[in-house]
Amino acid sequence: MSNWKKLKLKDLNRFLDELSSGYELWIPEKEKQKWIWSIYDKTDEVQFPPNIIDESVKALFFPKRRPIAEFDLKKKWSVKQVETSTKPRAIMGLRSCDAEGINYMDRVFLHSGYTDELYKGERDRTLLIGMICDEMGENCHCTDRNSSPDKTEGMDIIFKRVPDGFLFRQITEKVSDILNFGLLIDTDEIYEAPEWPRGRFEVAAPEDVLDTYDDEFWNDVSDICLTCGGCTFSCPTCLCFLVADEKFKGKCERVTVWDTCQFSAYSRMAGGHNPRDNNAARVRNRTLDKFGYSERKYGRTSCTGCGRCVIICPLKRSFPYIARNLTERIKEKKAASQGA
Amino acid sequence: MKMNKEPQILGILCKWCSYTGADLAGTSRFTYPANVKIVQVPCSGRVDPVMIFKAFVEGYDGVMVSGCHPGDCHYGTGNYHARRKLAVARRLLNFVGINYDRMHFTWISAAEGKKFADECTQFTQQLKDLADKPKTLARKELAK
Amino acid sequence: MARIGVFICHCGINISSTVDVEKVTATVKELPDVAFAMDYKFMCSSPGQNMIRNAIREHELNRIVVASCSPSMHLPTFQKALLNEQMNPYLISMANIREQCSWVTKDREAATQKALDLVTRQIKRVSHQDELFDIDVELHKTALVIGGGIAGIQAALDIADGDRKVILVEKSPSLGGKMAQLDETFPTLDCSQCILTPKMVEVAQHPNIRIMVNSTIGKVDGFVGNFKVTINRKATYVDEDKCIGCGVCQSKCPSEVAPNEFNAGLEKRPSIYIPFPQAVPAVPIIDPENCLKLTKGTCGICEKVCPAEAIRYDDEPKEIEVEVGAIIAAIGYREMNPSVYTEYGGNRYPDVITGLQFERLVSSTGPTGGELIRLSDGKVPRRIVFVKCVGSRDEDKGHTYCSGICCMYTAKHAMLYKHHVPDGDAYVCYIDIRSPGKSYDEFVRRAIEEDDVRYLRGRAGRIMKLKNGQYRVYTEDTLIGRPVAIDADMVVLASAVEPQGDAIKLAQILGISYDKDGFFNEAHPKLKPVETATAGIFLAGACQGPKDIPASVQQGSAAAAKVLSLFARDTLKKSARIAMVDPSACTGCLTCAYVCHYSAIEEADFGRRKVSKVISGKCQGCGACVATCKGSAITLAGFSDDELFEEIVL
Amino acid sequence: MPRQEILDKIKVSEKMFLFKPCVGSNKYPGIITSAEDIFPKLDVEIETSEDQACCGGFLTFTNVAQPTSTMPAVARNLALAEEKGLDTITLCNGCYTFLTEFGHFMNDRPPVKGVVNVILSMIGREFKGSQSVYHSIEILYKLKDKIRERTIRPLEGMKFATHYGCHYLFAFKKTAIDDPFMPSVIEELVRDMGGEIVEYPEARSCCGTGLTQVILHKEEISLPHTKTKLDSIQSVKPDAVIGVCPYCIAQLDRMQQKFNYRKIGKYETPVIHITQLIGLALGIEEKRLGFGAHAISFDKFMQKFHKLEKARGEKNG
Amino acid sequence: MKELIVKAKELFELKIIEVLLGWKYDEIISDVRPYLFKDISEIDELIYDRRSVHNLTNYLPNITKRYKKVGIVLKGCDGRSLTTQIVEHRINLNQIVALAVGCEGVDIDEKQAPKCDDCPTNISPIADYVFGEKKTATEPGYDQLKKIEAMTDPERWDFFAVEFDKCTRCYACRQICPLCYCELCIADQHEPKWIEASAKLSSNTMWHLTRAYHLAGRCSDCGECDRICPEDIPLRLLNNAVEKSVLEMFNVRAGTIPDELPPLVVLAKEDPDEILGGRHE
Repeated sequence: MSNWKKLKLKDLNRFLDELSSGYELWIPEKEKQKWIWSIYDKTDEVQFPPNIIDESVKALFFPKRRPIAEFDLKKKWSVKQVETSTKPRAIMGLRSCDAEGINYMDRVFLHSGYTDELYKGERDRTLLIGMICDEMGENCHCTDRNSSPDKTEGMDIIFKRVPDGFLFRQITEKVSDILNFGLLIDTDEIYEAPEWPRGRFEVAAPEDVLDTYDDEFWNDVSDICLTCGGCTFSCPTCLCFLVADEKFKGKCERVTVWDTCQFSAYSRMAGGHNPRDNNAARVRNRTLDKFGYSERKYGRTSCTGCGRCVIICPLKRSFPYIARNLTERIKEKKAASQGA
Repeated sequence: MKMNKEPQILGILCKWCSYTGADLAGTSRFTYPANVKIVQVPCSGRVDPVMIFKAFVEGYDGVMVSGCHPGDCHYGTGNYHARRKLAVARRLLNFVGINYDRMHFTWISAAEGKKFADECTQFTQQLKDLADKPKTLARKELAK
Repeated sequence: MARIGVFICHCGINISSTVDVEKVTATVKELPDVAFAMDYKFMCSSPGQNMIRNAIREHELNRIVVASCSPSMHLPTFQKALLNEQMNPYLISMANIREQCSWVTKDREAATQKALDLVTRQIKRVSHQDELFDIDVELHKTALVIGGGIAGIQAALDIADGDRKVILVEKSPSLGGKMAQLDETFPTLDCSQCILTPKMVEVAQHPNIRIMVNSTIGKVDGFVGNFKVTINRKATYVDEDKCIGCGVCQSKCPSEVAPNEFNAGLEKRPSIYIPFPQAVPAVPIIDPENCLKLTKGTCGICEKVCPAEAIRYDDEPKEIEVEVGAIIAAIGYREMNPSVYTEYGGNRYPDVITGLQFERLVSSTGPTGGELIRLSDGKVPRRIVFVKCVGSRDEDKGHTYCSGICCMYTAKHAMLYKHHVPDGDAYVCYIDIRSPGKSYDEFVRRAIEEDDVRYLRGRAGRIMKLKNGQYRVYTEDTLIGRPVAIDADMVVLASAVEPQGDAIKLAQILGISYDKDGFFNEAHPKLKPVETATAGIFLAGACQGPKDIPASVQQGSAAAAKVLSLFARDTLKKSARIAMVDPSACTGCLTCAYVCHYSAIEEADFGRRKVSKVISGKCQGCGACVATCKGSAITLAGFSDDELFEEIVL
Repeated sequence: MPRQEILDKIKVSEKMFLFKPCVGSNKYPGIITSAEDIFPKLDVEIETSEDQACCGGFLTFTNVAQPTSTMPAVARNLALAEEKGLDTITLCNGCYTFLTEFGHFMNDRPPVKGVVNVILSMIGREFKGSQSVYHSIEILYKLKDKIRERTIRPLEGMKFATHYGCHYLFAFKKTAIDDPFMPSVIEELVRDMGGEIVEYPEARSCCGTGLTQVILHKEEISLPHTKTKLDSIQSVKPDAVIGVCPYCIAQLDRMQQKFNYRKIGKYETPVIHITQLIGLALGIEEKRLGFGAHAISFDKFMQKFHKLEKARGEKNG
Repeated sequence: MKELIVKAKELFELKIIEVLLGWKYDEIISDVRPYLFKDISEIDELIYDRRSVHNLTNYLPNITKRYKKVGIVLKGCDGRSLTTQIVEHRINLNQIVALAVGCEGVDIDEKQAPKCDDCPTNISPIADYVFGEKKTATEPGYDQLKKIEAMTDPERWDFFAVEFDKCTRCYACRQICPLCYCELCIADQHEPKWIEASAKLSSNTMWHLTRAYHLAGRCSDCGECDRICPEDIPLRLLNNAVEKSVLEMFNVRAGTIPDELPPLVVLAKEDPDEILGGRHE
């Protein structure tokens, strides 16, 4: 008897019904060729994509528009903080790359000196039920980011699709009850990790990456980049936001809204000076952040290898490719210097 | 738009002709609906259609822009430029469903107090007649 | 952070009668940034202003909102109050709750709501207003006077005597205007030309005055202190410098076809002519429509007879550019053509003439040499009827206004007639007699009592030509309430005063406003009678509204005084409300330059790229560029996007 | 409004509705018969209706009825033409003014129109206000070229005075094509037909009929007025007076007779309607002109006319 | 496009251009993509065919900063963008060598792009060398547009409300538009906040109206915004609506005539006042 438990395919919906009785349950749903996150509703038949969900799970903890305070324009001193709901929530079917993303957000919002209360609230009420990908997608490269589809770090429960159902295993002690649903039966089946393909988008060591700051390379790669920021919005670990006061449904709110370093306005200063006033600088900034600064700050690259940036990029020339070219470039330079 | 509620009107008036005309309406005690909120601009040429878009988004039922009669612009040509801009904006708004009649562009000289009062009254009525049309852009937030 | 003081005015009961001022005050107290709010009977009064000043001191206010009348009325007043507290005058904003709220709204509830709304907008606006500083600009101390009538002459002389240069532009070949056509003037009956011509000569000889006759205004650019004016001088075909004004040419000219303008069309004039003997300058001009040489290429007599060889058939129109600091418009009026009054014959009856024609008819320089006869048959009119208000006070066919001068000149005409034909009888058909003014009414009385002119109160209904060549005037004596018919030998229509035909065109060139009839608008009907809404442009005489000679002269002098006080300074304060480009936000597309009416936008360098830049001296602050800039790189001080945004968005 | 503008508004269609004036039908049938004859000759088909009633003016004049109750009468008449889809030609200033003015009145005031239509609905009619009303003189003036071409009995040598009538010139500013004080339409028409016009001072003054209305019968004011007018006419000795309003014609014609009876002067100037004159010129048979119905005899007039005609005939061989 | 390649090589050889903006086939994404040719050796990869949908002029401002002489392959619509860019001083014409191709229409996922049905000129108005045939201009059909115009006001609003609501404000439409080049886009400004930053119906509406209006008389209908929008908002509808009214009112097709000012900055005293009132069908 293994430490896995088995859920029969036919019982899936009942299992989910049980689950959604106690939790606000989020699962992947297909909408117009795109996989997005949506709240489980008993009527729809449930599917899990073979690999990544197009919409990153980031939005569930750190929405694009997030009210942080309310106030009234017609009153003096009327500012109120926004409370998060405490209703327990379960996100089912997220992947190791999503989990990696969440781990990264934890580092940023919880463990880097300042604690983001709103994020903490969302995090605390959430149970993460991860899924091991069936196979890696054409743009997946978690394996090159010292992770893999079956990595469980950050998840509370993990499950795997098998021909006649699902195998479940508990990771953390956050909850125990779920696995004791009558539906989950003991089984001898276990999951053997396959040999995941790797080496698709290798990237050089952070210090080498950071060395390329002044390289002509950046101009070349940025020639045809639109700096549309699609990559940053889809990225699970791009967490930049701006703060604005807005009227919404009659209320005046202070909100955080996703921002992106790919827009020139992002780095524009009050006086009008803009240290990153060209595409090259912006592209470089993001690459260096993903493969350099984040390593330096958190000891781990912030690229989870999900490949969403490639999917969304209008020119299909997004960061993994840039990273790869960069790595080649670095190799050449190294060779050249040794040659000399 | 509920009929019992007075439609909210934003009046953007040029300082030299129309705003003075509005003052004249006051001095001559021509009454008109109280729902017209007047904003002064130096010249109708200063009116950026973005203001008008914003006004509708902010929930005004109608926008009225007025400047000096063509040829009389205090700044020579401001109102000609305004005419082109507003004409385009007007048709764009109508295209997304804000009826033409929710925008009223007119020329009112400093001597036409009566005209100003009448325009306001008629425009208010006109907006009431549009009751069934979508009120403003920000009618209902569908956002999640 | 803004500390706003709100001051709400009752304006006696003008505001408080419909607006619940106390309620408004109480409500705005609660608004963010409002540090102080109060209401008072008369904010503009000196106690009111002191309250503002005290509040500024006590509550350390740094923004002020005054809710009262229209800013065009009292903004300067309150700005002074700020200045006295060493506060920047642009940190105030006014909510117009009188003209645009209390006076136009009946329902108290609604009015209060609206007032509250208006004040709130200004409160939100004012915290976005910044300190602004007026700009100094040089000015050209030369004045341009348009129109050589009595008003223009007076203005020109006064300015010239104040030792400033004047350019006097006149459309016709000579100075003098209407006054030169008059015979005698009321109420003193002294000879018009005897008092006018000396002034004309004085102008002609004044070292500071440059006369430009036969000229009109083509184009006006720039702004107060720095106007660029294009003057179009039409071809006269006579060399002013050579001509000695002997007049041989006109006595010899064979083609007498065109109506004599100076004699109100009562006779013909030669095609080369000096308009009248005392003309200034006494230089003839050729009328190209009728000159045989210029039309058919024949004749050429004047060239032969001219002793000074001053005739130039090849003369061309000229454009002259001048730079002036101030402009006075004094283009006067024209007499309405009564042709629409078909009931009075519509110009078909030779002996039914207008007031101005009568002036010429009795004038010693007129076509008859001052002897009063019927032009149809040369008989002396035994009975004459004067019909008043032809075209005045008549919505149907004429103008709504009262021409003001007809009552007086008709009385004068009646007297003149009686002096020419003592045994004839004169009737005047009038609606009212309007004779305000020093010894005016006495003058009318004299006409009635001493010269027994018969005044019939009633509007003439119809004039009918009889077989015997007389004219039957149907009218009514409303005082006895009976219809009356008078058979007269001559009828004089007191034709209305109306704006010059090209008045509106000039107004548009100058960029000043005009009323529905075409008279130029003064800046304020009571307090700024000679200024226009456009700084540096002033009005004198009948172009601003019907006037008699004394009034025109007064206004001429008044305008001159305004110009002199303007010229007393060496630099001009120019409003700080002009556009500014933020180079860091400017993309340098220069579309703003395309829309700028004053070409006040030029290209400048900013780091690696080109951006646009506003020439502050030229900018007038219309904001066309601001509305055109997609990136909002241009700000119009005083009407910036933030300020308007705060006013629009609630 | 400038004459040309008004002229442009008037449109002559192939078929039009002829509105018969009461005075015409019961005093001067010639006016109607000649009208019925000349319009076809000018390519305008004429339709009349037996159902037509009094134009409604009479009711108002005589104060027997308020305008509001006169409206239905007017509306009914207009409805007749509307049902046929025709524009109306009136021969009488009265009909013209009242049909037009009340027509406009109702069109401008939906409530009134509503009430009127309620009443009309009882007799199964409805007033839409879709058709226009013109005075015969306006239509004829528009047709003056045709009239000139088709004149077969020119009026050369005949002298005419004109009388327009106040209700055409003054009553209704909106439409009268002539300046009230210097009208010239009749003159132009007459000249086109070869006739000669004589001016007389009182030309523009009223015929006086207004005060001899059935109810307020003020002869003492009316007659002197008519007399001055007639005297003024006599003084220039026209062969006939041309009018466009049967009502005026009746007054000018019959008062001459009255004065003759009362021995206050001797008057013998025939008064005829423009349609009759045109009828004469276009050569419709003389009895259809109905000169017989006039109080002042046409014998002299016709004799002179025939004589001149004969002379011309001989001259032309 | 043999002669295109030949000409390109020649230009490189004669040093007339330093770089060439064109398309090349990218096996990784197995599709054609924009590419900046920096060397004559690469030119053989230059491709122009129905897959060359991208509007390359968008890259010019950046590239002209770094290279003196830039060659560019232009379709008709791209050329129109270029004219406007030049009038608005984005680019100095002397730096550009325009290789205009006679466009036969382009495909978006195997179907002819809708913009090509409304195309007034298949050859760039600015052209140093022309390859291919000039087609006679056809009046735009605007079929899709007409459908919307036929709706009632509430229907139209409901339609757009749904579309606008989808917008996530990623500004891809702005970034890819060759004529959206403001140093600080009005949507990024804070004082005042005409267009609120977050994605919600009201602010999205503001954004799309403003975007469409700012393109009035400038948009060359290259359809890039429409193609790239991740939420498939029909942006071309808005552009065309404006384009159509500008055409009807001022009789201007943006960018078709070199050196012609954008209609909204032209001083037009003769415009009839009717354009401000009354419907315009």
